[in-house]
Amino acid sequence: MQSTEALVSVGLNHYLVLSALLFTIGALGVLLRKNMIVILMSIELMLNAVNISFVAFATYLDNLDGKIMVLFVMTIAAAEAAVGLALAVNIFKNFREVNIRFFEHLRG
Amino acid sequence: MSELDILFYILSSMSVLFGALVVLTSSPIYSSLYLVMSMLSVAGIFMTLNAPFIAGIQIIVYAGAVLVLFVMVLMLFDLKRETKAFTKGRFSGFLKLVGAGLLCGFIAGAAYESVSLIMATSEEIPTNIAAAAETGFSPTTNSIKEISKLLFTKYLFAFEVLGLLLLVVPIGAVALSRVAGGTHAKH
Amino acid sequence: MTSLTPIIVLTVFVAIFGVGIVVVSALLGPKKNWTKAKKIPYESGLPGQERKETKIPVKFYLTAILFIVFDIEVVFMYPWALTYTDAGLGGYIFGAMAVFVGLFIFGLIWEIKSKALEWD
Amino acid sequence: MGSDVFEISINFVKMVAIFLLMVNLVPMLVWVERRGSAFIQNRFGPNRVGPLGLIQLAADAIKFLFKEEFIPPKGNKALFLIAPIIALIPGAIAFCSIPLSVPIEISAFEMFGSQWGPYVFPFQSFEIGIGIVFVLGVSSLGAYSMLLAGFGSANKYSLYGALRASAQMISYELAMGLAIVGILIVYGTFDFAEMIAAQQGPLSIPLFEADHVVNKVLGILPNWGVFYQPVGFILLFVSVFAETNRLPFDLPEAESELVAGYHTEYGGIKMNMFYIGEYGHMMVASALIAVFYFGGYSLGTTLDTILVEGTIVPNMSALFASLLNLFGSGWEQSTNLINVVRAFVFHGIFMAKILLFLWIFVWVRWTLPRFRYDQLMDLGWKTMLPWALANTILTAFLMLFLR
Repeated sequence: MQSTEALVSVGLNHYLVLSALLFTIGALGVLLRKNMIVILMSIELMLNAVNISFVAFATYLDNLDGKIMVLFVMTIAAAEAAVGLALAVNIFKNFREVNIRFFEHLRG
Repeated sequence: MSELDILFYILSSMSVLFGALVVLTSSPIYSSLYLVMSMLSVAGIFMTLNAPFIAGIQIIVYAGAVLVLFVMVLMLFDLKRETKAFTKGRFSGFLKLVGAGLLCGFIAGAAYESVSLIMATSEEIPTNIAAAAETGFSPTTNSIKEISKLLFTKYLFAFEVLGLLLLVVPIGAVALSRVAGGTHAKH
Repeated sequence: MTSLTPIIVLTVFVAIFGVGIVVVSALLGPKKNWTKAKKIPYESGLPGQERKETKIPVKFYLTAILFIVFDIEVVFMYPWALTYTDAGLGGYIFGAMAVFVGLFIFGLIWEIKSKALEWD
Repeated sequence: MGSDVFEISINFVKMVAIFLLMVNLVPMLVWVERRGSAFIQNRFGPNRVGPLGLIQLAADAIKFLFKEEFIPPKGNKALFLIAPIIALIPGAIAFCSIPLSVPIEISAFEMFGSQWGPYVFPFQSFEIGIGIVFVLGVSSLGAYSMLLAGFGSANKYSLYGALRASAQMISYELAMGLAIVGILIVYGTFDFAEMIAAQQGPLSIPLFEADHVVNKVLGILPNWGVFYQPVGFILLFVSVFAETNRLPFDLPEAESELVAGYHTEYGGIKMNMFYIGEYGHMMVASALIAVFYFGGYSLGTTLDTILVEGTIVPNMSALFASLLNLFGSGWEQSTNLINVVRAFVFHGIFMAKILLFLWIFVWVRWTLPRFRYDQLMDLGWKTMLPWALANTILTAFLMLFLR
């Protein structure tokens, strides 16, 4: 059977579909959740999904640039999480609020 | 079905399941713990892709550092279960769901279609993974050395810019976290 | 590939071992006999004097944030250290890392000067 | 995990055996800790139950199992229960990835009427090419069990203990990581077995020629990492005390300030599981120090060839062969038997080194007083981190000229 054979032997497609699924879950989290911390976590999930496709391409094309991109993406993700959480903690300490809708009312 | 395929299916279903739970759980502290599990599964997926160094970095940076910070911050907030965890509006919520679904479909479809094009450029690709699945990935150290050489030659500028970014980030975080003072005095 | 399956098997085994210990201990121990005093948080026997919520100093998060940044800088040193002697790049790779470490040291000095690392 | 039934089953048994070795060392260490502290403080310690009080271990374990289960009513039950289970996992996985002896080579043999091909069993649960990176990553997951225990207990002292513990762990992880960078520059590999292999032979400083008089004098010493990285050794050794929350850095459970830290609300076997995790971390740290700086399972090439290979292994394998012949004839001193005995002898040497470092942990605990928390953080960030950086830079600078 051609169809089950494609499902069973894992190839590049499988990794890309997994990456797409995780990316969509993360995007849904960003769109639907209200808690700022959870939104930041969903962004981490999306970046992870991107990393999977980078590594999958790097391995299947035998090209190491993808793996280096993963290192860079991880650095950026960690930096983004650090600054985002510093902002969130600051706002929470002043207003006791993490709802993303509340942030629209911040001025100055 | 080889060992590699079984591992891929176990790990990918784990990562997708825990990833979905991150979004669906209304308690943020559980969300963060599910995210840890999802990250560890992704690290396992990197291992199946013959990238153990990336997997190790994933564990050190994400599971060992970034998510510890998330868990600590959520302990500060100590939020009770959110009664309305999701944004309001049935219609806009539906639109968002449909949009995300379409996005997923497009990405998956595009990926599926493009693979044959990419693969057409180099013929012998699938064999290296298949052979590795049979014999076990051995030359780990060499591949890390290759990555390192590339990082310090071709990507040297990006690397130094990252160093600059990593200098700026703690300065910003310290400035933001000042209890008193900062740009605006506490009112 | 031979290295991933044992890790998963071992993790599952240890988790089952731990759950087993907890369950066995719960079954063997005496039945719940909770007096009123047992239910309050244990604070050396004194009644709790805290307000509704525990205040946590922001220092802990600042430490964690600084840790993330420095941890990534250390992680970038691992592949560098691995290639250092046999890359055939000689002083070039030392200089490449020297700039990076220079930024690292500058950041560390700034944080010490700005009293971000003071605990009281 | 293996290619046929024999290999898979041996690998599984090996994995479980190493895990159980780790778990069973914990009550022994508790006994050593109690007797050692009594010895240092001029007391007796537990000496009633059994010879030297050794049965006390079993009595303690049984007592722990029969304790009443307590879950704080206001706390988070799921997190409270899962935290001690998570505490077991990082130490176990990290310990299982360290090679505890030379690999056992088994040549082809016949059993149950079929031929079983030659095998090589490494003396560790799994070989992972990135060794030290994996161990660092996995052991940094230990912070979660503390955070969850502190959060699930709904006790402010537990929460403060957990936050202190995790902040302290992550602070000293930096100094530890940088100390390891120095080691990586010297050996140029992530793999533990390759590091141990690099420490074979007599000590020779690359600054001088091989037959220079300095190298001839130093040649009586083994080629151990501690002679190349003395500062790194001290830094790593100090930071593992903070990593494992041991005195003088046991601020998370400073009983004068925080009742008992993150496991205040725990009792019975669940509290004991935190101790298994802590001692597991100590074993991992001792094993890492032995691998990095003290030649792992080897005693130095001279002693290895004369004492171990020349005397102990042949005699012990002859003894084993004659013992096995008591039960059934047909056993002789085959190469397989010699290989197995050799692996276990080297394993004994490695365990002796680990136990030596564990004894130093106990010794320090009862010698030094506790730091204050601000002193601890100052030491971590303002002293250890700059020293570790300086060590790395100096090592890199010297290696630039030496190789």
